[in-house]
Amino acid sequence: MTMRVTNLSVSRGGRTLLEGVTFDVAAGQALILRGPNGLGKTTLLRSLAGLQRPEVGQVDLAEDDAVYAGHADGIKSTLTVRENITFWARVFGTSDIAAAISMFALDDLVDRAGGMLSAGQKRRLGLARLMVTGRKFWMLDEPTVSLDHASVAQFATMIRAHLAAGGSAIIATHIDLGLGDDAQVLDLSQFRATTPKLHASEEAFL
Amino acid sequence: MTMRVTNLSVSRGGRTLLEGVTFDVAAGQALILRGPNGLGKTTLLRSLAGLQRPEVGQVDLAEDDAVYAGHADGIKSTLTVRENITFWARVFGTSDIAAAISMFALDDLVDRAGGMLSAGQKRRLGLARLMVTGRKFWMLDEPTVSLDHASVAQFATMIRAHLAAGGSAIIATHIDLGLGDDAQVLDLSQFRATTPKLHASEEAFL
Amino acid sequence: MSLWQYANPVKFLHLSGKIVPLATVVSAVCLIAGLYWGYFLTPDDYKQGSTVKIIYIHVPSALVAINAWFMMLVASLIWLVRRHHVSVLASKAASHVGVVMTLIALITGALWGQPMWGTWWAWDPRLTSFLILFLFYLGYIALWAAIDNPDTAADLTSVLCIVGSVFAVLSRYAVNFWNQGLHQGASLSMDKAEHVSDVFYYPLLLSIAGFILLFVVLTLVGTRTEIRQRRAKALLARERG
Amino acid sequence: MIALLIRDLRLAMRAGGGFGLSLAFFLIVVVLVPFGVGPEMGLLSRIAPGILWVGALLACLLSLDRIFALDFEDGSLDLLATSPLPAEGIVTIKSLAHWLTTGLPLVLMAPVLGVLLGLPERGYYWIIVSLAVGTPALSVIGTFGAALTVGIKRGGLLLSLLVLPLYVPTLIYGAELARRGTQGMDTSTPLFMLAGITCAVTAMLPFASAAVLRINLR
Amino acid sequence: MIALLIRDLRLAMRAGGGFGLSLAFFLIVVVLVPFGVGPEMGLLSRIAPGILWVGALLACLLSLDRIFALDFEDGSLDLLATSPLPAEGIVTIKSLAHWLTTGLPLVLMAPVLGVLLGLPERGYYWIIVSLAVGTPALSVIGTFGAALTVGIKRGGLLLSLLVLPLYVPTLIYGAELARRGTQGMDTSTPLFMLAGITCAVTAMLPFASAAVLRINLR
Ligand code: HEM
Ligand SMILES: Nc1ncnc2c1ncn2[C@@H]1O[C@H](COP(=O)(O)OP(=O)(O)OP(=O)(O)O)[C@@H](O)[C@H]1O
Ligand SMILES: Nc1ncnc2c1ncn2[C@@H]1O[C@H](COP(=O)(O)OP(=O)(O)OP(=O)(O)O)[C@@H](O)[C@H]1O
Ligand SMILES: [Mg+2]
Ligand SMILES: [Mg+2]
Repeated sequence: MTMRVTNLSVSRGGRTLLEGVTFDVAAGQALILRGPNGLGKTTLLRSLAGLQRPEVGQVDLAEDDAVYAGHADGIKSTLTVRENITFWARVFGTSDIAAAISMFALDDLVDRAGGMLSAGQKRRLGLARLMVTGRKFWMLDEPTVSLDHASVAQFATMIRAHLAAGGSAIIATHIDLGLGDDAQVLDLSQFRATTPKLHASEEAFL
Repeated sequence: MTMRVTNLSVSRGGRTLLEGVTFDVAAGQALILRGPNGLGKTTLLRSLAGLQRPEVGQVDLAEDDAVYAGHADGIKSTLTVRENITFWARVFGTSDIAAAISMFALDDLVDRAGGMLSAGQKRRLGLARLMVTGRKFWMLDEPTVSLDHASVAQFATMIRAHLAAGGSAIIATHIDLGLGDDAQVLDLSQFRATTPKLHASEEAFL
Repeated sequence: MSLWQYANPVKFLHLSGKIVPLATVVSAVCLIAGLYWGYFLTPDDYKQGSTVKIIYIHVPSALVAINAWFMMLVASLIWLVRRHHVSVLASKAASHVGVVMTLIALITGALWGQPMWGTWWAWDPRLTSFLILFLFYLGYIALWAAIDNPDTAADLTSVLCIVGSVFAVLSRYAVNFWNQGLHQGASLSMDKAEHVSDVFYYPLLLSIAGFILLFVVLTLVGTRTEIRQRRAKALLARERG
Repeated sequence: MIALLIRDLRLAMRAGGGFGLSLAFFLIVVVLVPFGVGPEMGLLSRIAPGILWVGALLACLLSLDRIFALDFEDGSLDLLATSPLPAEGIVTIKSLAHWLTTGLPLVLMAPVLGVLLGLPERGYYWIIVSLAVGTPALSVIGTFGAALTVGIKRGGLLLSLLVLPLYVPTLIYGAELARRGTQGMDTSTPLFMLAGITCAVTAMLPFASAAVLRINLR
Repeated sequence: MIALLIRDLRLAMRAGGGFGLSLAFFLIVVVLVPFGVGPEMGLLSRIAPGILWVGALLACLLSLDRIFALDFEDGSLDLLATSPLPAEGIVTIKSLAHWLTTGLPLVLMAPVLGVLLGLPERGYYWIIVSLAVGTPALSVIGTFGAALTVGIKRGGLLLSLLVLPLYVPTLIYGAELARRGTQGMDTSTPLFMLAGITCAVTAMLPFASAAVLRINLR
């Protein structure tokens, strides 16, 4: 079961950013998206996750296979770490939160309120949440922001485990995750919109 | 004119995190703080910048020499990039914003609203703001988060220029900034609070 | 050769370009004739005195204000069903005209109320439901202004317009139940009891016609500007990307 | 579904969750009015039912933007959108949670505050009835408005402006019911209408809200 | 200083800046009251001055948490604290900006809304006077409350509760002034007291606010 993206072009604020984006990710594969700031990585990931309509082209992916983890971690500062993660587990209809918690060494923080976490701890919680969704395709936007080296390594192992279990991940990042050759790298610069295409609905006016 | 920190201990949420922190930073020097997530880097930096009272020990630094740039960039999403930066320039009584803007290649974004920037562009604006403060001591908390390689390099050059101009910087980061030997590295793990000290005000109850 | 072809912006521009000048002339004629006739060639009302002449502005504007909303409702439905940009942009343009008309009706009404009822404002059903209509217009326009993606804005405002219409009718009943008013009944209704006397009737008809045409003209012009703006944006985007 | 409900309730209960917010605001309005209008009990008790209803409605209006705004800002809403929950489910749960944390407390609080305004004996019963029947409509309608303004930065103002006219019928019948009841007049019509509005709105509007929410999250 | 003022005004003007917020809310209150209380003009015009004052005060109360909360959330306040501006300066500017964007519009809007409540002729003059004299006090006091609750997540509720009692004297004298004026009674005492409160508060309170702000940012 692979995800196939064909000739996709995405736009933000009326401007087309990327066009002709084409790739496919098979089960068990990871794809790393690279590109300078403001190129359109976040926009692309959101379109892949179905949070934004693509201009043209299509994304072949079962609606409820994808999960998106962006710059915001969706952590409630008044809920404890456990409550936060349990909630998402129940929403996605899974149950085993222990694995997720121990994976990111959150064990001794489980009863602390989300608002009392440090930047990196927050991010770790955000990543742990991914594991309880039970989704196959992970769209990760700069997942390792403000993580220390140990945690980055942990993240890599998590990804490997996920791939081994037949999952896939599409990761936009600026740093080297040390995934080695478990992941191909795709440089998005090649897709930067050159001939400025117009938003489909704008076309109608010409 | 150096900054001297002697036997400082900082606490957050009633728990002492670091104790006996001692170092000094001379003009033209940079200090890089390392340590795992949740160790207390942010807390320490805030104390150094005078945004939080240290437990014991003291910080010898002229009140209005320090500027702190934390996880939040203080960008107004409804103001344009130029308005954002001009405001800070005027608050700190400086005038030359051109240098700051061009340093981080914000030139073609100056008229875009702050809310319409990508993660990295926001952060670049946040850093550009440092240059217009005209302060000597920069306390930077994970300044390179979500910056691409080019911008990280830019950041390094900015720091070097700042040091060359007789300024100093204390930077908490997990990645390698490529400052080479312009900067000493201080691993804060050695200062981790061992004997669970109590917040001074708690002591009073014993 | 269906009528829908004019939903194409470009075609619409051509067609409306022809209509507008003609409609302008006609409405101008009607307005001038109607208002002149109304104001100078009719006697003062025996009990209302000359204040009655406000009717030539008040009633038409009120009528237009109300029917503008109906037109918006239809246009919004068309957008939601057939996704024709022109219709939703027309609705947007109409809302601007409508809100002004509502304001005119409110103000002329208030001016009229002072001599007639001895008060600027009364919580009479008609007046109240008009005030509510005014709020609906404001909300609709504000929502348009608040969203930067034009298509999202179109969808949301259309839904608002539909839901709003339902609630507008609802509150009309609510208000009637809440307070029995002192406001005139429908003066255009054909039964003689309600009917305002013919002297006022025909000039009134003229100026109503004039106002309606005026509404058409302004809406068309507004739509054209909206379309042009979108064109300009599109072309610009194509230029710099 | 249940998980979402529980979470929202829990969030509301926690410090700063705004559970008390609406109550406090209700209290404030009712306390301020006598200071503004003057102390004569005769006058106050005449306007008491109306003021109570207006206060409850305002309290409701102000708590609306918490329905989605918080989840939107911290990214939860994106996740919910990609989650298995249907949009209809989300909006229904949200309005239910809103009613439980806002409407219900208001209903229970109203009689207490009625004392401050010298509400006549018979009034207490009718205030409770009218609010109990009316507030669900307020929550559901409010959810629609909130869904419309999701993603608009600080859409609070716009939200209240959009919702205000939608609230009018409910307010009229509700207040009318309370007033007539208090004066011992016949209450069947307003009661019937109010109940009708609540039922109709609860049955229909969630679909509109869901549609709007989808548009906003796409 | 000026830069800060300009920025705050600009922020308020921009979309979603909440400039209209207070006005809209004022309008909402005034429009809702008749629906609640009933349409009789006699009754309405009697309570008009009071309602107008309460409405204005509520509108003010609601806009308070924007004074510092926004700057705190996005980290601007930390920077301002380390900036050369003295805390006294910051709070003064903040309350000035708040008055310009909230109090002033309310003053200008009040007579228009007075029409809806059938405010008697004489009332218009006095409503404007009383609000013009009173609202500055509201802004300054409000800034103090806002400074107290900086850093408390969603401190909105707490803020209103803290400020409410502080507002009572202003409200009493203000509303009294408006009412007496409207009824053509002698207005010297309340006018004098109201002016006194405003002057005193504006002279003293900023120092308290500054102190509190410093404590909160340390
Ligand atoms: C602010 C005050 C007023 C408002 C908002 C107002 C509003 C309206 C509205 C909405 C209509 C309905 C048009 C229609 O549905 O056909 C109308 C018609 C009319 N109004 Fe007023 N009105 C006001 C004051 C007055 C006053 C003071 C008078 C005269 C005593 C007056 C006389 C009429 C008449 C004669 C009509 C024509 C009836 C009809 O065509 O339905 N109005 N006004
Ligand atoms: N608001 C708070 N209240 C109480 N404790 C807190 C609060 N914020 C953070 N902490 C705790 O204080 C400790 C230090 O937090 P701090 O943010 O200084 O860590 P850090 O070194 O900056 O970590 P990171 O590298 O992830 O940013 C952490 O263990 C965290 O759990
Ligand atoms: N809300 C918005 N409205 C309009 N344009 C936006 C908005 N947000 C971002 N943009 C623009 O869209 C472009 C792509 O933004 P995006 O966040 O996808 O970049 P990115 O590749 O994720 O960059 P980064 O690596 O910094 O996160 C940027 O040029 C940005 O200026
Ligand atoms: Mg990004
Ligand atoms: Mg940190």
